[in-house]
Amino acid sequence: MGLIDSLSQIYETLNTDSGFWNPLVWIGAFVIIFLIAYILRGYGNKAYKKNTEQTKVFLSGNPEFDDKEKMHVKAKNLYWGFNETLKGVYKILDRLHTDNASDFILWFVVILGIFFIILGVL
Amino acid sequence: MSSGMSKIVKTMTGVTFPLMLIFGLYVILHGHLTPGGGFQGGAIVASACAMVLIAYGSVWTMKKVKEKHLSILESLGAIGFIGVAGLGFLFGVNYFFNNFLLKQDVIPLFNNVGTGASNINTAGVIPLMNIAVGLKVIAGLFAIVLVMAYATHKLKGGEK
Amino acid sequence: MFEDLLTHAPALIVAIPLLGAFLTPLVGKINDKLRNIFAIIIVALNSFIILLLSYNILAHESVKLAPDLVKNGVQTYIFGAQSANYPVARIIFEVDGLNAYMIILGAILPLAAIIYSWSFMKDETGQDKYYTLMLLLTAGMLGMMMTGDLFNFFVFLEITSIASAALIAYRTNNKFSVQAAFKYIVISTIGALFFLFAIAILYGQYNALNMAVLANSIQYGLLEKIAFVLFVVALAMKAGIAPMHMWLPGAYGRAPASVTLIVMGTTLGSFYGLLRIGFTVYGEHLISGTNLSIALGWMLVGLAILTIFVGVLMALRQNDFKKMIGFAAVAEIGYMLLAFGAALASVYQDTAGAVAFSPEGVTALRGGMFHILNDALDIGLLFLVAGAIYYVSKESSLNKLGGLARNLKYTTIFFVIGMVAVSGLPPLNGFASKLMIYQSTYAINPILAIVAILASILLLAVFVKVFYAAFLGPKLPKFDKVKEVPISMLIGMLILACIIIFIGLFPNLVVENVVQPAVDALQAVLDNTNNYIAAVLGGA
Amino acid sequence: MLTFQIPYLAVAGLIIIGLYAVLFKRNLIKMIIGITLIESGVNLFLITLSFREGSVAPIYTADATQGTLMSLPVPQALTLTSIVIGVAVLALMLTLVIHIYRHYGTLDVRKIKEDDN
Repeated sequence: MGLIDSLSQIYETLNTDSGFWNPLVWIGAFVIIFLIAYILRGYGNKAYKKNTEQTKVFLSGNPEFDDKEKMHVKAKNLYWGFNETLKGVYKILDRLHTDNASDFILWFVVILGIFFIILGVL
Repeated sequence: MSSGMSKIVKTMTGVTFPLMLIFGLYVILHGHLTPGGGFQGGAIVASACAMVLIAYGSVWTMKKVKEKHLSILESLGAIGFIGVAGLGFLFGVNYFFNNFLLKQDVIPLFNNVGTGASNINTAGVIPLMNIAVGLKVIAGLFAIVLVMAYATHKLKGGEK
Repeated sequence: MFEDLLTHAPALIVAIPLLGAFLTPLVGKINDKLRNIFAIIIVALNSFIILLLSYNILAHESVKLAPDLVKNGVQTYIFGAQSANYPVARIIFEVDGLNAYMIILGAILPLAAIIYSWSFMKDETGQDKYYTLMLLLTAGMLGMMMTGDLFNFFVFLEITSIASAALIAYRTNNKFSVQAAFKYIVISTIGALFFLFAIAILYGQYNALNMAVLANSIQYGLLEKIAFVLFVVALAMKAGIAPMHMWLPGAYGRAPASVTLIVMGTTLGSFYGLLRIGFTVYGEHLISGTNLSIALGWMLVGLAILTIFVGVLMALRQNDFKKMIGFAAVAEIGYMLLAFGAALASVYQDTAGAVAFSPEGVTALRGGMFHILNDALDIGLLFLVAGAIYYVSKESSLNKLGGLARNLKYTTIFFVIGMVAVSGLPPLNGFASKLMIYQSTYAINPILAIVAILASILLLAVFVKVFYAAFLGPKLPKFDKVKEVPISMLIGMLILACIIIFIGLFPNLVVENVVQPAVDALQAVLDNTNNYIAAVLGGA
Repeated sequence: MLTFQIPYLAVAGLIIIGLYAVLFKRNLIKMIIGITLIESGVNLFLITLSFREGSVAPIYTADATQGTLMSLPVPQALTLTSIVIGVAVLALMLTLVIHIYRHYGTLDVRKIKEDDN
């Protein structure tokens, strides 16, 4: 028995006790789905006109700025809603991340204490 | 700008520097016989150099000794150490850090191990390694002190 | 033919980068290009020897290159006194399945980093020292992953801390990198000192420093408990487990990208130390199916959940690309800890008194172990991409980036590969290991799996944010002149991407042949004769 | 017997004082002093472990015959290694502090933080 025993071992399925995972089968399925989608796409309407309204970016009816910087949604504005909802959590997290070496060591001492207590009891 | 301390300090440094140097080299060479060794002796020599640095000022010393040369010396020391360790592959029982001079008939001079408590050739390659380490420590520690002194000098000297 | 080379391989793997490190400044005096080629040759040679050694240990008996060297899956290399009469006058390097698995990281990461550095570091001063420190860091990392001696482990730990702190502060004109380096050296020194304190306690009790010798004779009294806590917490801080992770994003984020790659290797080396101490040195008492192992397992699971959540939530909030990946790396470490903690909690004692991992526990071990490799590759690739973006734009804040996909074709492809892999989307490697973790933790407690999957989704959201903010969007006028990064950086990324795709496509091949021996080495603690211990005490 | 405990008390004292300095001092140099105090504590602990009652230093001289009780040499070697590492770490930390001072003009952690924001 070698490292690669037979060719079949290369594409064998990964078994995890209640499930399995074989990327090659998955990719095969994906290729088939892609082909079907491509065929369906072939039935689409080809009669659009270039360089007209039809090919322009649709921004919910808003006009497009010439300044490209203004058009790009910046990273800090992404997930605004998520940040807003979890404001309370982030307030705590930000307060903990003081970025101060003494506090890092303080956490180290705290965790040491917790481990001592738990292992001391057991 | 006249750098350094007073004339008295400079003269006394000139008197004591060679003595400290010799003592440091003694500690390096006798590392396998008496307390001490490459690091300790190297630290003594480096502190002698640091004394010169303080007495004469960092600018003067920087002119005499280039940090570049120190780093080459340091590399040579480290290569010497690993080289001696690596020679163990070639001689005797063949392993890394093999003390190949010890009792293995490679060089007959080094065969008499343990006889004569004050001879240098009684511990195989250990004196060689001590010399290599000593070289590295002298160069490394002095380079650290020198660069730090120079950096603080530049800080005071109006860069900020 | 490889017999001689393999006999000395464990020593050579540390010696070659060390020698290279000290030769580099001398070669650098001659010519800059020559020095770069020299560094690449040294690392490539080292990687070759590492892979040979790993192959020789991991491969099945009949295809080993030098079967005589490996006894029961363990190869030992003795420095100093060859006879066992002087147990303290020698240091032993022991390479078993777990070590052989870990040093594969030491083969891949430095190679990619050094090749990447050629162009990435082209305009910086002091490159001689950069290459010296990189090779020193590589040597330290590999030594950490192979040594069988606790004090030697401490020495290598310190070598890596010093070298990596110096490298994190490499761009000294940036005040943030100097600060990050200072914080890193403070926490790693204190961690290492407490580690040394624990070593001293064990030495005072047992008069031994070798892990196998200690494991053979260790009791579980008060002093050993204290030493254990010090070991675990010190290494956990070095491995970046919440709430002691806070140094990690700063250190990862402020270092040059190629440095981060190897610093990450040392972080995983600390994680390896955690496994070695838990499963080998204290294995007999810890992995026992008693209340102790279950409580400890659940405690680790709790820390893991905290680590995952803090990492992911903070990553979502960051606007600095590299810091964001740093927090994502924290979350990934949480996944490993989750797997190992769950495995520990699943240890049980059957009615006959025999101790065993439950089947889910074994899957968790496999998943966690597999995830170590995957995490290093995925996060490493993302860091290299972040470095490439910094290289072309001199900008690490995502707020100022945009539309780079139009100019950086290949880099974008590499980013997408990294993003898909790290957030556990099929078909790349992250999915395979995370699937194993999900399934095993689901069997142990469904809530754990739900948390893990949720965090994985958030991780995808993190990188989609980067993808949108940095790569998509209209072409910004200030990036008009941006060109694709130089070829050496592309090669560095390509190496990692190819391995990611390979592992992604053939997960079973890797799990069965590479991960399984490492898991077996961990499970050996339950056998009557632990090979790791027997290799030192039995022979010689 | 109590005299043998004194070094251990000193170890505990050094480590606790060092930790206090690292945790509560806002000056970077004082933090570094705290770290070196912890290091001294650990080194003292190692050295204390090597001592056996009535032993001499482990050096072979003309006086020390075969039967002389010597203290263990291994912890001393370990301590030496740890001291060497300590020197390197100390030098690196001081270098970084010099750089921090050059950027901020202060060593106070709070002022550095204000400067960042």
